Amino acid sequence: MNTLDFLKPRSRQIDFENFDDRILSYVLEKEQSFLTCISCGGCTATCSAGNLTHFNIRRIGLSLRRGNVNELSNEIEKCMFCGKCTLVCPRDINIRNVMLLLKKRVAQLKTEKLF
Amino acid sequence: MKTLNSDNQQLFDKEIAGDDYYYLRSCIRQNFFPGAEKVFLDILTQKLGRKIIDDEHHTTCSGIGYHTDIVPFDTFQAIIARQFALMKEKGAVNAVVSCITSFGGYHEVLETWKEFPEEKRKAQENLKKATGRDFDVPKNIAHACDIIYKYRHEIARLAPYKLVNTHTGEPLRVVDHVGCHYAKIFPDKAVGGAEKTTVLTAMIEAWGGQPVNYPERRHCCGFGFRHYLVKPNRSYSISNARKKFESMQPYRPDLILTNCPGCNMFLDRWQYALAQIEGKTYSDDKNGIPVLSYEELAGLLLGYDPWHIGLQMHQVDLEPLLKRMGIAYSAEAKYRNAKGIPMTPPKFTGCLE
Amino acid sequence: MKMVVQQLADDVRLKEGMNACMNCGICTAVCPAAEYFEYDPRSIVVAVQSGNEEKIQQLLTSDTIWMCGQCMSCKTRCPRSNCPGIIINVLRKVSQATGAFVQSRLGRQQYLIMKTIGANLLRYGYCIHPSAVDIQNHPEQGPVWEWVYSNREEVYERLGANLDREGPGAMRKIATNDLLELAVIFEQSGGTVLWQSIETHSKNKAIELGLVDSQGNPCMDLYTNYLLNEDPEF
Amino acid sequence: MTKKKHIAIIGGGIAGLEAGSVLTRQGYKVTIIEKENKTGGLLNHWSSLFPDFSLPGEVLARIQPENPDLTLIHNTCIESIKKENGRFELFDKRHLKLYADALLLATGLSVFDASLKEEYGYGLFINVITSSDFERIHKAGQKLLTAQGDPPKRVAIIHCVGSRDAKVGNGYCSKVCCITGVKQAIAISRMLPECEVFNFYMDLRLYGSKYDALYLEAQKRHQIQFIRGRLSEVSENQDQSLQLKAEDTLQGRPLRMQADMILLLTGLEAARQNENLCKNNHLELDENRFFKSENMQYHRNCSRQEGIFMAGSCICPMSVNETLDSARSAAIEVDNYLTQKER
Repeated sequence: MNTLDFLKPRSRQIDFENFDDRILSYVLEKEQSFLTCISCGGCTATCSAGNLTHFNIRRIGLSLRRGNVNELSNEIEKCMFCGKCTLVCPRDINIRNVMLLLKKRVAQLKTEKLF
Repeated sequence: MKTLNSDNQQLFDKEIAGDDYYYLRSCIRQNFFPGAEKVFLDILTQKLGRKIIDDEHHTTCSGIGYHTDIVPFDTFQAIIARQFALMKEKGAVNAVVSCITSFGGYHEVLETWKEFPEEKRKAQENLKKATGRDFDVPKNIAHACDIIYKYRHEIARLAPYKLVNTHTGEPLRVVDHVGCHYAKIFPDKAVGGAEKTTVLTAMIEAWGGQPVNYPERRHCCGFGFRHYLVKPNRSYSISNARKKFESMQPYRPDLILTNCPGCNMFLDRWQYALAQIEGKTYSDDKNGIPVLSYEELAGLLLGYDPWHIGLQMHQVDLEPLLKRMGIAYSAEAKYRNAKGIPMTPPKFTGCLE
Repeated sequence: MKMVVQQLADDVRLKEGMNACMNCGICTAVCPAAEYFEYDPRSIVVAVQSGNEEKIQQLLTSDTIWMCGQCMSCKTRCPRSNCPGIIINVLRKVSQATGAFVQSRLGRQQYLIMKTIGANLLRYGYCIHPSAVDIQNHPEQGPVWEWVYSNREEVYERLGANLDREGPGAMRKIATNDLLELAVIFEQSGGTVLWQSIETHSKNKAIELGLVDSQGNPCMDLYTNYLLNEDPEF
Repeated sequence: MTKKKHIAIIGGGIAGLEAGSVLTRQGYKVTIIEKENKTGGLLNHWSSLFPDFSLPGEVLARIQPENPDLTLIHNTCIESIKKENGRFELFDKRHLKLYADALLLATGLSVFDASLKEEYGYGLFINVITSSDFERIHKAGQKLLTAQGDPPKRVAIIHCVGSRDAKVGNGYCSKVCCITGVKQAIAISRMLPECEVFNFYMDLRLYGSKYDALYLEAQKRHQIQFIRGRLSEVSENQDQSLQLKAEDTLQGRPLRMQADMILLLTGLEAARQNENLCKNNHLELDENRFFKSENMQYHRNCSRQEGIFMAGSCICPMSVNETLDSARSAAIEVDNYLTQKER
């Protein structure tokens, strides 16, 4: 009924039951160290790309863990893979590798037209 | 399953005045369900033999304006002070409030006055200057549902009907929705408190029904004040209502019982709108889950004619529920005017044609 | 002009509504608005708590503060007894007093609300009146309401209501004298000042948007239409 | 030789026992008054200790004091204290009267009643349990099972239940729950390797030696997930599983999760009897209802009443090792007091 077209019911709640782990499981399989992230933001603070854009590695890590895959595919393009994040990580996570794997997996899903 | 029942009453044993009330009407209730306010007054005076003043001089409390921020707090306080002044002039000390937002508002103002007496002085001064009136703080403020709650057993004794499926003999499964401003702002002003509000479940139990808990019981109906009132914002409202319907659907409730005028209307209308948008209802039929307020339900059980108390104003048709409860009614009297002349009925009732 | 931080602090409701926040997110967790909008009451409280003039200015001109639906679910849960919903009221008040509200799409809608709910208030003595719930603007009300709306004299009469008539009862006509008292209360207690502020800033915004008549005066019909059709970002 | 001085200790938990053991070795006569029929206090109910998963029994075995100068009185609760001529008189309900030259309070603490936090549904929803319930299950060697008898596939552990919460009147941090949450998460994961475990926290206050290592182990080896956000409400689904709502505060988005079980990390409160003990003397409680120290930096074990001392978690929530340290330092304060009085 077109008179009700202005109504668009939706929710932006993180729903754990509809968790998209297609990227996370790929990353964790190859980079176990990502498990130990404590979201301290050290990576974001030192990030060169983040100094110039809204790119935020800590948030990417969280999006990865919450399965927000759509957000990830756009954001990862901004990373320059300089590796400074890995140097400062207090939990010694190879963050650069996490980002590389993320980018790889996104490309893979795109070729398979799963995005 | 353990249901929410009246077991933690002692924690929130709120004082509800027993007689000699002053009625404060609700903008939304009068507008959408005028029969509900009428039957409330009738039950109180005719069935229960209590006294209540229905004063023509009181106005809106302006709560909707206050919560959409076009009425300043000072003005809100002064308007509420005027209602109190009218009470004083009539010698009334027990306010009965029909609207949930008014109820929350009256308490917000009173709590503010307790903590900041200068605010009360300001309201006194504003009212005096504007109208020459003086006021006293009422002794007791109850929501109209508190009164029905207080006399629920008496109503059960007087009622020819029960919340029972007459075909199966089983109690009807009733979900409740408590208006946010009844319990969430001041939990100690609500029967049962904010988390396990029992004001409606106790009525359901007393009247033979089975109260059914559901995960989103405490979620807002979605009114959102400015979100419903401005047309392009209404998606907020319907989104939150949908969340509730989805949550209650698996429990297959026979009825939704509400205590808030706005919620009563929204839970009725949004079922229709959602059905039109998504092509589905949350009941087993095309009608939707019936929605009643506590006054309407009390009236029905006490044997009032459903069309005299305005149940034909609901979009979700009440007839299937009336049949289930074995309530005698005349289908053809539904759409008649006061003179008994038939009117053209609505295009359709329920959620889907 | 007072700093906005001071204007916020002057409102008694801020003292009521805000103790120190510990950023736990219990408010956002149950917030119906957070579920629908990019909205986070927790971060608003944190911004107000920071006392940072610039941050608060930003809030006053943003859509964010207009997203709260005033259900006050946040109040029940806060472990520090804060009430983010009331803090929002204070922010909105200052936003309207300073004119910041016209800088956001949702803020500008205050003009619409003033012209509907506000007008109802002083005209009828009610926030809502059946004649104001018209079918065109309320298609979601459905066919039964359409029937009520189109036959309201008869329908209300049958239910013992007293629509637009003198004496007590539902939807009765509020007596002229009572309406007058309401209007004087508005005048006396700051309601009128607020409306003037909304009116003036909205008119200026209309001019800024080029929504003017042939004499260059703001055309508020065009402005209303503009507000109702502004593209929602959500 | 002068007659041995007598010290009364209220509370036979580990603080009272350890202090009693030290004091008798120093040559005093000690009477410990315990309200239960068994000493050891709360430690009797715990299954394992953080951060090393050692057994509470090992601690209890080491501090059971055996000394002819030590008397244990069970099943008695001291209701009031009176000071007369420099000595203390202690009374219980049945008018037991005890004299002492010095008094040591080791009343410990009690666990927050989680049902008071109504929005979490403890006592109403059958699959909501507390950290104490978990210790009991674990200690009995049972497996964690839902009320329906299945191993849970997902457990959410909730921090700060009854701690840092003005709504329930506890404005302070109970200090040991965060690490208990990590410990119990690991215990669940060991018990049920298939089970997903989430911790919902506000701040992770892992203050002790080796605690952070346990956190790392929880993440690395057990894949336990930590979400920063305080639980707002729990609701029960039709199948008695639970729905919870919190904010993922690091993302700034509300989050909804279904869980088979919810484990509430209940906070710790001062023992209720403390209020009685403060009557008719100069003892004072602090704002959190624990005993107030004369000076919280320098004289933590000394009360506001001369001759009355405190040990362990009647001062504030403490871990086991801190409690034992506190008991020993209290013993030194008692000794100092009695020796100085002698001169």
